[in-house]
Amino acid sequence: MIGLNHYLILSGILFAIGLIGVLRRRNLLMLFFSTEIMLNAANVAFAAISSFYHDLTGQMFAFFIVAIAASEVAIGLGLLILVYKKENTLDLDDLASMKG
Amino acid sequence: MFEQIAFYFFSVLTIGLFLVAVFSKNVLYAMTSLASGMVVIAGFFFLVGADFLGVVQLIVYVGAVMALYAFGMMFFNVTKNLKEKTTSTGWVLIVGVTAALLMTLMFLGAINPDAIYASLPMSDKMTNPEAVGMALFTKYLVPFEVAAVMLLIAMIGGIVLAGKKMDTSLTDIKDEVLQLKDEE
Amino acid sequence: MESLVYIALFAPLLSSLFAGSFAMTPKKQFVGVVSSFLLFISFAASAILGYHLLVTNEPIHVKLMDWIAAGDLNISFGFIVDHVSVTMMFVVTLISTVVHVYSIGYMDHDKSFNRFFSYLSAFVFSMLILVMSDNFAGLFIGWEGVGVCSWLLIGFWYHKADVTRDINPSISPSWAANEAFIMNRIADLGMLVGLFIIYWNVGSLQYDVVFSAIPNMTQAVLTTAAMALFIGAMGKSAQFPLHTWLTDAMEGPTPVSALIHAATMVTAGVFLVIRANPIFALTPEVSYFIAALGTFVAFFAASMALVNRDLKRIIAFSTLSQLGYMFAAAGLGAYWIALFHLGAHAFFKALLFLGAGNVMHAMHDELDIFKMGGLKKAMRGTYLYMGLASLALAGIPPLAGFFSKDAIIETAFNEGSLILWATLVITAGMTAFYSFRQVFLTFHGDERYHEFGIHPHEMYKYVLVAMSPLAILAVIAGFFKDGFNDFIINLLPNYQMSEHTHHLALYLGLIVLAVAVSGILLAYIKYNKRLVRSEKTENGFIYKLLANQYYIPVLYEAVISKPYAELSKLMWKNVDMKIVDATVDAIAKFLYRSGDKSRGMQSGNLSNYLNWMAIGAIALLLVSILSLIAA
Amino acid sequence: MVTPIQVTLGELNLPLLAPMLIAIFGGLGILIIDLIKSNLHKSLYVMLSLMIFGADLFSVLGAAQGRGFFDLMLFDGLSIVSQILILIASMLFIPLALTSKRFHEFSYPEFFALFVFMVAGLQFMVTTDNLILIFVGIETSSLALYALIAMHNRYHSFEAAIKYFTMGAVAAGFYAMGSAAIYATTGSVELWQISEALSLSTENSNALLITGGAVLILVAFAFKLSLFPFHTWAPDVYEGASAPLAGYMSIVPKVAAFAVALRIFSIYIDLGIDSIQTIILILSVVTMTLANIMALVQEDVKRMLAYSSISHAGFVMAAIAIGTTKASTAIFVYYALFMFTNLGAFTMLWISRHKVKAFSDRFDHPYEKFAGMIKIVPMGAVVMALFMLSLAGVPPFSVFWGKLYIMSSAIDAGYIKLAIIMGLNSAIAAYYYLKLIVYMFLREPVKSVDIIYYNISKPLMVVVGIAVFVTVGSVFFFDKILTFVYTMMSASGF
Repeated sequence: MIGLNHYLILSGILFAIGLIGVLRRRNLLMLFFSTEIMLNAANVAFAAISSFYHDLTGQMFAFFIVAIAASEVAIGLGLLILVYKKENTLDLDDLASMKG
Repeated sequence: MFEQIAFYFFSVLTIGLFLVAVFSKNVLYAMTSLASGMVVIAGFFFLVGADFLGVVQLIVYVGAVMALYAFGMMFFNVTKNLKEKTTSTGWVLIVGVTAALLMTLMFLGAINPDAIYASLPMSDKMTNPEAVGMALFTKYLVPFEVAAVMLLIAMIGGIVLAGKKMDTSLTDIKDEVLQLKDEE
Repeated sequence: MESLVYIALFAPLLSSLFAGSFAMTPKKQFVGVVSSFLLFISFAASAILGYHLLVTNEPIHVKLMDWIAAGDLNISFGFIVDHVSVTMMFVVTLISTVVHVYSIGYMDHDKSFNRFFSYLSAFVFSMLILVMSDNFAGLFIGWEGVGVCSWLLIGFWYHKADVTRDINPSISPSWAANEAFIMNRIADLGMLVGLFIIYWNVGSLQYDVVFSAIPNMTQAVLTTAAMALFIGAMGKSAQFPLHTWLTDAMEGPTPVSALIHAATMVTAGVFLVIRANPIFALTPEVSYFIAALGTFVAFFAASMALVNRDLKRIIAFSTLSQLGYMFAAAGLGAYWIALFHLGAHAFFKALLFLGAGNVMHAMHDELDIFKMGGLKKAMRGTYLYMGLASLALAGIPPLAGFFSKDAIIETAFNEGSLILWATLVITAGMTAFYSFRQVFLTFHGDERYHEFGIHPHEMYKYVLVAMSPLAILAVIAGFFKDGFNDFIINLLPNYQMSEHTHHLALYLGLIVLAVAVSGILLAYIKYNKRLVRSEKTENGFIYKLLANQYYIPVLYEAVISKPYAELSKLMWKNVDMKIVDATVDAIAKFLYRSGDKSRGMQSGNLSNYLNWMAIGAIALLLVSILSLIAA
Repeated sequence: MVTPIQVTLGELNLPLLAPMLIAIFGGLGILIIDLIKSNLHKSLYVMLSLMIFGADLFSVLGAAQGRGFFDLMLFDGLSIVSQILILIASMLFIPLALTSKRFHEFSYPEFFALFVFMVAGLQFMVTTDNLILIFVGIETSSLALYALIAMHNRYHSFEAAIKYFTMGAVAAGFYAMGSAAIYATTGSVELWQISEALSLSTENSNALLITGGAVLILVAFAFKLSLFPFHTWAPDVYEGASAPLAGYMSIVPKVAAFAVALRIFSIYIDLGIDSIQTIILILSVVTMTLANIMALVQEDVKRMLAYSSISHAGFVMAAIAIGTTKASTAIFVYYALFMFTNLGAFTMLWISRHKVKAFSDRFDHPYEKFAGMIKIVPMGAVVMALFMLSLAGVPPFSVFWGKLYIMSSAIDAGYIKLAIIMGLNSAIAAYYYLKLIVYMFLREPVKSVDIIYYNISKPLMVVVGIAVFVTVGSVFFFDKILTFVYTMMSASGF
């Protein structure tokens, strides 16, 4: 029988994969992909808990996470376009003018 | 039995796809596997009975978000293979595996669903979309409206930031020069 | 009424900040005017509060906030306007207002005009905190505040260079300022000990709480506390042996001398004894010591004033002497008389100092009275003021000084301590002598200043007008004695003469009067016509002893300052440089280096930041797991 | 069959929404005005925004405390206090758009609309105890903020916005995951139910999941509050953003985040879950110390102020761990006082902002710029020195009272060591604030500084004047603020 724990552990692993991507990627676009994975991991957990508890709240949370992810993409792409226009690159390592 | 098979199948699939998305050097592969991973996640939603959420996942994520990314990718002219100096894989794996272990440890413990009191109980009388609609337009009406404002902000922000007006910066140009421009 | 309390208290602060904001800019007349006006507002508020108290007889207690509420230590930042503090407020703000206006004229040509007003108002603010606080902690803050302000003001002309004692007995303004500050710090230590003793035993520094807890304290504790508090009072009120700073403090601008070293700050010690009267009333030994010391200082200071040639120093010595009178009264239990003398003295002493300032102004900063004489023609108004103030100081009826001083001498008689009484009577005669010696030498006789090519001129009109309230009060303050008595006994213990003394009051008064008048006569005979200097007297032992202030400053220097300087040098070379400095340097260097090291974390690379974030999150999770395992 | 749900308007408690609705409709109004007639002068939008915030503040003060909208909204003392702070700071910020020189962001009416929307988002964030609405509120305000930063339109500000955005997105992931963990243990996303469920939880319930969820959420808030090691964005973002926005960021989003963090973590601390309390304490101590040390070595005043703001946030974070009513009060009293001084200091930087980096290749406000300021603009130097002294915690200026109150609340609760560390940190901090004073008063001006008052205008002077007034006059109304906040806090049970 598949229990809630199975889903939650899956969600945790997906979250870790997202985290790995965040750590590893140096290209901004790829980095944004990884944050999407993290949010999706949470969504899996919410949907699963929701169904196991027979409670709609989890699904509600998941909806709003989807909405938030969509909004983030819009602002994030806007920022990327700005940087790209100025620098012609999306590499993180070129984006370190402020430090110290 | 079906549920078990489906779960494990989907699990392996998502983990694999997302790993490709994270590790692939080829942008197209990464992108495609991310999109397919999202589709599989919609599969999970159907599996746990959150039909409407699954549909939303397909439409918003796979439809809108991934399309946006695809457009972005074309705009940025990202070549097929990324010339990316990635952080050393060993280090990333250590951190990632530790994180995964900790998460697993966290979610491994006993959870007793019977002790939980559902604040928005699902009833058998309503289909999932009906129930979702009911919840969204009563209890969660305010967040729904705020989310609308948030999308509006994202839209305005996106338009402003990507707009042509940002090409010349009033911040960098001296005021005397601006004066001349105004008079022209 | 509460808002009036705040207005009275904070108007000087506002004035100080206002003047301070112009501190670095050249002189601006309006700074002085605005400051004076704000001080006047403070005075008006104090006067209204005084009237309110007179009519309703209800002290006003305001609590600004819980000032220090740390653990069990709970000191509320409260102010009380009761009979004692309102008297002090009235005196302080009145004199401050006059002095502020006076300073507009006096500091006219000083390039640090604005800065001066800032300091002066800050001083008034500190003084008001001192008198209005409803607890010992606030009193101590004000106490330190006036110390700092007086340091700033005495050393106001800090750019003057050091000279030897022969040329200038106080060496230089900055030296005098440091001396005043250090001596006060020594005494403050005593006071701090007293406060700690009280806090240790009572658990509060609130006046009312402390005083109501007195019955539970042992005699030994009370005596120690009273002693320690009095040591603090001795420093601020320049009692022997901590008196040398007061005359040296005359290095400051004259308005400062008038305000700080006559009317307000130096009376803080007396104020403390009066405030803490429930403690002192129960410690008769300490009280008697205070009375005896006060009497001694009265005589001691007067003796030094007899031969001094410096106009301001004579007045300073007379201040010392009068403070001695106040302590004598307070020590004998006649607190209200001490307070009354404090007020009356403040008026005529401020007047005297401001008059001296006028003379100094006219004489181009020359202070040697042997070089003056016959100034009355050129300076009618000042002559009138100084004459009036000297009459008051000498204790000639019906001026203020007579009533208050006579009451103190009578008290000494009433207490049966005939030695004190006799000393005080003789001192009264000496007071009369030296004050008129100074008046005659300055204003009467031959015009000796011509030799030095000085053309004296009278002070600005408005300055003289501004001084008039003080003159009026110096004349009439004595008539309010009975009224003040009725007013103040609501708070202070009433002190009345016994039947026996009461009988003799007229005769006692006549004796004092006779001694005083003979002192004036003696001065008249000796100095009215012209200055006759006799080599023999001036080379005599006693004259030399007095003129050199009993050699006490020299002694202090030889016994304390010099060895201390040597020791400090030694400490500096061996201990400070090698250990303390090195440690401080090492700490600073360590901090700086670790700052530089941790900068590496801020590499500017987003990927690095994200790594930190992930590591942080994992570390936090690990910590929570470990603490769960440990639990 | 769908059963209609019966709700009366009274139960909905519509007036609770009034403040946020004013802001949202105000923002829409600005957009519509721009549609009708474009190229209107920015001062119109400044006035409009001020009016919106004024009306907003008015309705916040007028609204009755209580719950509404299916108990989703929670309008309690905490929410009122933080909304007042948010709105006052916003009203101080908006006039800073009226500089004498032109800067890119203020040429957009959208800037003002986004700003007003952001404030609405922050208000939602503090006016609920539902994790969903908190999340949506956070994201609404953050997304607007990212755009506002980037609209300054120069390379540094893009970099700042990207850094802030990316880390913010990751933090959002942590928040979502943490909420999922909490939801898994308690079956609810409403804090009062979570609190109930946690207090009922038994020995064999999953303790790791309980703390783990809290820790994940803590990561998200530590990011928002710039606590070590999640603070790394702050110096760069403050440097890249325009000075007023940096000042605003150092206060307003943090006030909101503190309000929510207090709501969430007080549950754990009240239940005696030590690990959470320990973690918060460690974060707080490390943050204030490390940020102080790093501020020591800064060459740029704005960056120094950024690190100082981080340190102040760490200082205040300790109050959450202390957990008494006094400590919760201290958070907002501290920010109420810190707000004026810090905004004032950043406004002074804004006044001295040149379009070209005249003094250094890298920095806008290096220390050298302020050398000898007393000789060039004496009043400005005195005002700046006043702000520095206040930030250093010199009595009787405003921040001193805040510091004193936090430290006394620590001592009251028995955290003597914490209070000592706080004291030591204040001592270190005094060094770098005084460094600026030394530069301003004792150094000779470098280069020919024609005008430091480059960007000055009447509105900016008014803002600085208000800041000075509060900084200096705080002695007089500190106790009033204290009593108000204290009653509000104790009424809402914190």
